[in-house]
Amino acid sequence: MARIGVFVCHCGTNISATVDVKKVAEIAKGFPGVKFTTDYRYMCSEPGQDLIQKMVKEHNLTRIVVAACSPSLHEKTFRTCTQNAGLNPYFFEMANIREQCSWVHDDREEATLKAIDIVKLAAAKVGKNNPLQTTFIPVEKRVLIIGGGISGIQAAIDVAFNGFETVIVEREPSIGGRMAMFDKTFPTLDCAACILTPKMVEVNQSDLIKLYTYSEVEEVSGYVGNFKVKIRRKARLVDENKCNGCGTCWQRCPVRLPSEFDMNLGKRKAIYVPFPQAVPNVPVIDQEHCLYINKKKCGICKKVCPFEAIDYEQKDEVIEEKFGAIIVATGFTMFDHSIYGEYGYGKYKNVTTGLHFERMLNSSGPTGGKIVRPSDGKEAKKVVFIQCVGSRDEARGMPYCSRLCCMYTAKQALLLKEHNPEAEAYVFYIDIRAAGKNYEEFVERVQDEYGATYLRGRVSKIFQRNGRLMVRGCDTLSGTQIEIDADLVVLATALIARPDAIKLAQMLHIPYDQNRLFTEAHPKLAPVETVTTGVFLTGACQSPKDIPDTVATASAASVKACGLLSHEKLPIDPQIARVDVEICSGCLACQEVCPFGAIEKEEIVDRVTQQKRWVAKIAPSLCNGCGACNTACRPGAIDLDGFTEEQIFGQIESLTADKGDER
Amino acid sequence: MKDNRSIKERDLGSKPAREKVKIAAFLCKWCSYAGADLAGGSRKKYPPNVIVIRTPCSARTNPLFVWKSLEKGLDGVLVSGCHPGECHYSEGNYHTRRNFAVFRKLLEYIGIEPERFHMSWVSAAEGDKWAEVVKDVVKVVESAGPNTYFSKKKEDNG
Amino acid sequence: MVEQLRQKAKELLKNKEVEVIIGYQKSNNNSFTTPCFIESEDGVDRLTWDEHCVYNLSLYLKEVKGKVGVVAKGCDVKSIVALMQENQIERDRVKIIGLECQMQVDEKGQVLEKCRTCQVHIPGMYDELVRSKTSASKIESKESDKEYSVLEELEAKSTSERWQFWQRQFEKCIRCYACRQVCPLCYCSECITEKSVPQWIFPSPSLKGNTTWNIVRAFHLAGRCIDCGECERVCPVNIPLRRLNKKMEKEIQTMFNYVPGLDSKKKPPLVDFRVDDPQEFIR
Amino acid sequence: MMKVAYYPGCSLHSTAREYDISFQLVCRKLGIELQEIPHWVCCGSSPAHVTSHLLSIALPCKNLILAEEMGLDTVVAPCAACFNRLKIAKQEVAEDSKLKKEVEEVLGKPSAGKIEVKHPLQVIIEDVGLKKVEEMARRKLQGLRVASYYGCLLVRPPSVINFDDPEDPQSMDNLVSALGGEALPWAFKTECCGASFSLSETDIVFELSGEILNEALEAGAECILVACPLCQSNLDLRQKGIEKRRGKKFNLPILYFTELLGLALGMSMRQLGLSRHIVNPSKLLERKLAVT
Amino acid sequence: MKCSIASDKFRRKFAEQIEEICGERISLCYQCGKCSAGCPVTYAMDYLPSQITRFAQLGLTDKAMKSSTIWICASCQTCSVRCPRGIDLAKIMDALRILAKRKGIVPKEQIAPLFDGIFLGSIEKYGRLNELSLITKLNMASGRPFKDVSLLPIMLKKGKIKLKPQKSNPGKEVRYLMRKVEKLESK
Repeated sequence: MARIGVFVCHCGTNISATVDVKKVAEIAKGFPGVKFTTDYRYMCSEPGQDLIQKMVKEHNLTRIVVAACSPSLHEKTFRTCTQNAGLNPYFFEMANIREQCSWVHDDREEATLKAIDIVKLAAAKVGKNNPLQTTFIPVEKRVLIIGGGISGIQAAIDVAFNGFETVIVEREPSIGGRMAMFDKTFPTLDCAACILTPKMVEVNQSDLIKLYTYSEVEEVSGYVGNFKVKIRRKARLVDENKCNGCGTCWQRCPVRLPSEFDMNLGKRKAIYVPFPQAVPNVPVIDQEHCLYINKKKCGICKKVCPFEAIDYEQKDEVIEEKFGAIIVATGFTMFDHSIYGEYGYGKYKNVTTGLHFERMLNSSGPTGGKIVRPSDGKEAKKVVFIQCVGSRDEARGMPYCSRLCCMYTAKQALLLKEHNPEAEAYVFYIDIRAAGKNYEEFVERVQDEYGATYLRGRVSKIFQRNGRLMVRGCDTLSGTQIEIDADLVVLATALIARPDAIKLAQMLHIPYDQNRLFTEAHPKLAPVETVTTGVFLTGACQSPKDIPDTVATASAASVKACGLLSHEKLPIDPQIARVDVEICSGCLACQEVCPFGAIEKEEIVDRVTQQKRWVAKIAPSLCNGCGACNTACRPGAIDLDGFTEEQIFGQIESLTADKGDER
Repeated sequence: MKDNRSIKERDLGSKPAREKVKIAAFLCKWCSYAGADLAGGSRKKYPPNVIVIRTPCSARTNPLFVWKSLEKGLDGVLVSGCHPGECHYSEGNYHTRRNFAVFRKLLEYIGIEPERFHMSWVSAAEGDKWAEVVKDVVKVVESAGPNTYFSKKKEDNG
Repeated sequence: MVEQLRQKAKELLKNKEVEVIIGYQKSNNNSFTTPCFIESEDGVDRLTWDEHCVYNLSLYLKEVKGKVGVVAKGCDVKSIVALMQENQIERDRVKIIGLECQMQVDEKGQVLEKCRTCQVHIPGMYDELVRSKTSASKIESKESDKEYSVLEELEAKSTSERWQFWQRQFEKCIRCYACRQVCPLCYCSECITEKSVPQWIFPSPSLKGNTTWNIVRAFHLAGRCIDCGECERVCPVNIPLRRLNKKMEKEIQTMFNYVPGLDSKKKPPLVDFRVDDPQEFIR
Repeated sequence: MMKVAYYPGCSLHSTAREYDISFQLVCRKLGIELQEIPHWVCCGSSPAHVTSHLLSIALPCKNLILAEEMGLDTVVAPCAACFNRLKIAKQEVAEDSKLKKEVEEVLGKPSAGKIEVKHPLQVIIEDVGLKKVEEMARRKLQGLRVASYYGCLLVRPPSVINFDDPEDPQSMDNLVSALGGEALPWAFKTECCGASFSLSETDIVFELSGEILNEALEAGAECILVACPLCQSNLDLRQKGIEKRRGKKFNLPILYFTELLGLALGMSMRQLGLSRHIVNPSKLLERKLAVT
Repeated sequence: MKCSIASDKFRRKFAEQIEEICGERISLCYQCGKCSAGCPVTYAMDYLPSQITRFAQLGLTDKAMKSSTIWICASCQTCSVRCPRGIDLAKIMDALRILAKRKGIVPKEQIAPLFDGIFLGSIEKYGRLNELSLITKLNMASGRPFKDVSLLPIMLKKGKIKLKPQKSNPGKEVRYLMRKVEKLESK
């Protein structure tokens, strides 16, 4: 039988002004199992805590109730105090008689009666508390980074700098991501390649960073400290170890295809590296279009390769590796503007997007840095930029602001003028959002120094007349409708989540919002964490971010990951669910409701019948202790430590045992 | 909350003073419990009839706890959790919502006054709302009076 | 039909597709039928089929190990689907000999209430199907035979009238648990009522304990009960249990558009949710 | 044989007789029986919805009830404005229980809910099918260059109309292609002709319809195909005036799609009432299709 | 001209009135201007359609209702189809016209409202539209007696208009219906 001690706090006068603490302590003496009660001015103070420890020894107490403030304030304090008194820290309950009693009631008698009930509730519960042990799990000291854009690259460099091994899994043949496609970056107009390429090289040369390009994460199991990850390494048909990137193969390949990296404005071969500075500098064979793979003809690349690196027989390979933490850096994709009939359903060749324009600006890009009309390759002199295409559009696009279009549009208008001072730039905008450092100044320069014409209003229709684009917009500031005939239209399309984001979220058990963007654990105080311990977010997979913000979150996420890895072992909260396999009938309703994938099907041999049967099994490190599984379990085979059925029943009963007695 | 609205519209203030009702409230610790704490922090006053049982998530509250509370003689029960989409465990409150959508129908069908069971979404920021919810719930439960389901026949002690 | 049924059973046993077949046989002393378990080809002549075959034989599926064949009406197949949904039987272990039924009758020869509104006279899932010459689906249903008409009378009553009604019913309960034993979905190896720490349900017959037992059972079957009506049939004190289960079925169908026992791939409604589920009852 | 209720609307009994005639003929040929709703009333068209919302819903509902009382499940309305008003009324009543009650109070009857409202184009594309039309065609359109003009009300708002695309509709274009004509891509398919201002603010009609004619001509059209009596009237009747103002000759016949379909099905210009057009289409049709 | 913004309460009431009539919420508009950009008749309006919504948001009811814009709107729904906030602006224009008519502040120079009245008068009388009577009455009322007269002969010749009203006359039923509507709305 538990020997309960009840300690009632005055909290100065915070409690004692409305609650008769002496009476509470007095009446609590009569509760089942209570052997000692007292009141004290400040229980949480050092003398208060000393008092508890002293009384435990003196009265041989085995359970503690402190009636004071909310457990969100001092539960931890008193658990430690209980432990210091030589008891299991979970042999403690807090009775909240301040926030939920003395502060919300005026009538002293009523408040005192309620406080008595609250203490009774806690005493009923604490008597049935189980001793819980915090368990520890070892930590695999490696970090997986999913995505090799600027975000993943920065995170890898930071993790490696802290001395931990990391693996980047990148879907494309090269790391570099979207940033590798850009020409210059706002507001400083640094050349994107000049600042990105050294980082790519650093990643490639680091002993602590392993690169799996042309690879995808297929399956994630396990939990913080012990993630098991299956990675599919797609067949490149080129041996990475033999190839030295001399380029003979792709120079000789006869197949010419539109280059995805160049937004289909330029060409690539069937064996190719996406761009000259690719890391690793190893080509990949496009199996869909390779003549040898499809028709058993050609085979030139194999013939000309001086290192015998071409291997047509190579197959996909699935490897499994272990990690302690995962950083998600999968980035974004662009909204498809072809849903807008009024903008021509994507049918007009000269209606392009910011990324197309970026490739055209790039001097090593498909047009050699010339701004042309894709329809006929002639120089584009009059360019209309349209912002918020798919952003801030609840009806057909995304409700949110994509956050960086204002800036890159301004940059593109500026670069257009730099490339050709004769060119005209018109920018249709709704609001200019230039809240970064030196951003507003930059936009001002574009308008003032470079003379880009800013028109405040959304474009309603683009159509073609005699080979020119007619842009029908509006300038709400002057109150006029405006029609511009343009050579080229550049749409600032929304940044959106990747189409397979949900699949990844489900694999990692991380939540996502209605826009399929991954959700952080707390929007302010845990911005790079997720609710799944050990999984962190960085970059635009979480919300549209520009390069500085992306790099900042990458560093933040890597610090968080390294923090985890700096521990040899990690504690897990013992207040989690457990299954009584004797009772479990294996319906696995619990598995359906578990938001963390913590429940698995396990085959056991029945103790009585000696036959095999299925039961539910809980992975302690994945369980977060929500209790949804308890409710779903009909025979009551699952219980939740810290909130057991017995405890809750005890609480209900304590409220009704003497119903009306006090009155 | 169709049933309760009709009750609210009645003038409860004119009812004669009767025995004080006791109500158990199952609150999730992340939103509603924190909301109740906030109500305290901002000194919102409300009637003392509601005693809180803290749970990790509203999904921990088995509908049958509600029945056990009524069976054991409590006059009313309130279950409260995070607003949909704000669950700390991402989807627990969606399960709670379904469970109770069904269970309240069972209670009503079996003959339990709808006035005795209540549910609310109260976030950690909604101290005011918590106070309002308690005031409302107490009023409505009072209108149903004390629980007498089994009091006339005392044939077991279960 | 009986011949066809025996033929199919024979083939299954002959081809070693199943080790045992669960079916109906004529009972010795009256027109009624009882379950039978047939393990060899020559036993198949015991199999019978007529309007008196009311038992839901899926009840035995979990007990019988190995490859098993079962004779099942449309309603029985619904419980097999539900059992599959809940991991209790594997589809490849069970061969279903589906029967197109012609409305089953009770001891007095009256067509069962559940049959009059049945939508699955032809089973929704089967390996073999025995068709009937007189299809029940052609029998016209009356206006009063609407799916949930059985509930209307009670639903129209006031709350306190309903309380009194059910209290009178539960008062009768002797806690024999026949309802549980006959229910194909009450398959738990240990029932919550047997749990003593904590004690959910006061074990001996008493109004309070009986009420709790019936509420717990109704809720545990919510969204799962396929309305085979066996519980009500076996209740020795005639508690109208179908009216409890049917009510849950109705509410769940209205709120979540879910009917149990139709799709083994679907999640049962109480372990599932939609972001836009009804919540007008929540403050 | 398909049987549908027919709601001609005011225009088809007056300014758009040839639409009425050609639609009825085409239906007979395609095996569709049209039954005109007895005692139908005006749908309220443009003035009702700017005067009283309830009236603008009650008038079409009156007609829907009359149609439902005929025991048919579909009503076809060839005028795009009528079609639009009938569809909107049906949807608003279905979604707004308060409005439903008011409408029922006004009409003294339960509002119709089941009957489906269709435009002739929908009937031909969805119910008859282009394949059948193509098989039945006796005359090819011989590459006739057609700009299909849909106007605003036939496809908007898409959430209510739920037929074809609101920005770049294709149904008439597909019909033209199926019959062997050349369906021209152009950007003014759903630009407004100024329909409701035909009599009040005629200057607006001159401007808007002028743009449409101009754009069609630039796209290379020999004629414009329409599916609405108001579009037809604005583009046809006002064409001379537009030419005068713009100082540019268009001479573009404005044909109902039912007329072109009728010709393809083997009917004569006279049968179809083509002589009623202001811009005479006979020269073009004789030259291109060798019809009389 | 200085213009003071209406009080919060007034603005809310006005917004509710509009919502009551047409079910659209003007507060959703964030003034991107796409409606104005696509509107085919802005050239003939005194204010852009988006400005009308702004007036309504600010409670500048007179400015909105006395504008030519609401009468020039052709109800083509281009704005409604493209609005990124899903606002059916065409319906808001309708609502403003209805409100203006109720308040009796219809500008004299606008012909559209005259047209509406005569059109409804025609169907009140005949149950269906009599175009000839509509044209003549409108021309008289708008002081343009000879407008479109030159078209009459050809229209008569081509059978586009008839001198006699049609045989079927469901006017009685329309009148009954209109009375009922008026009665309900006056409540």
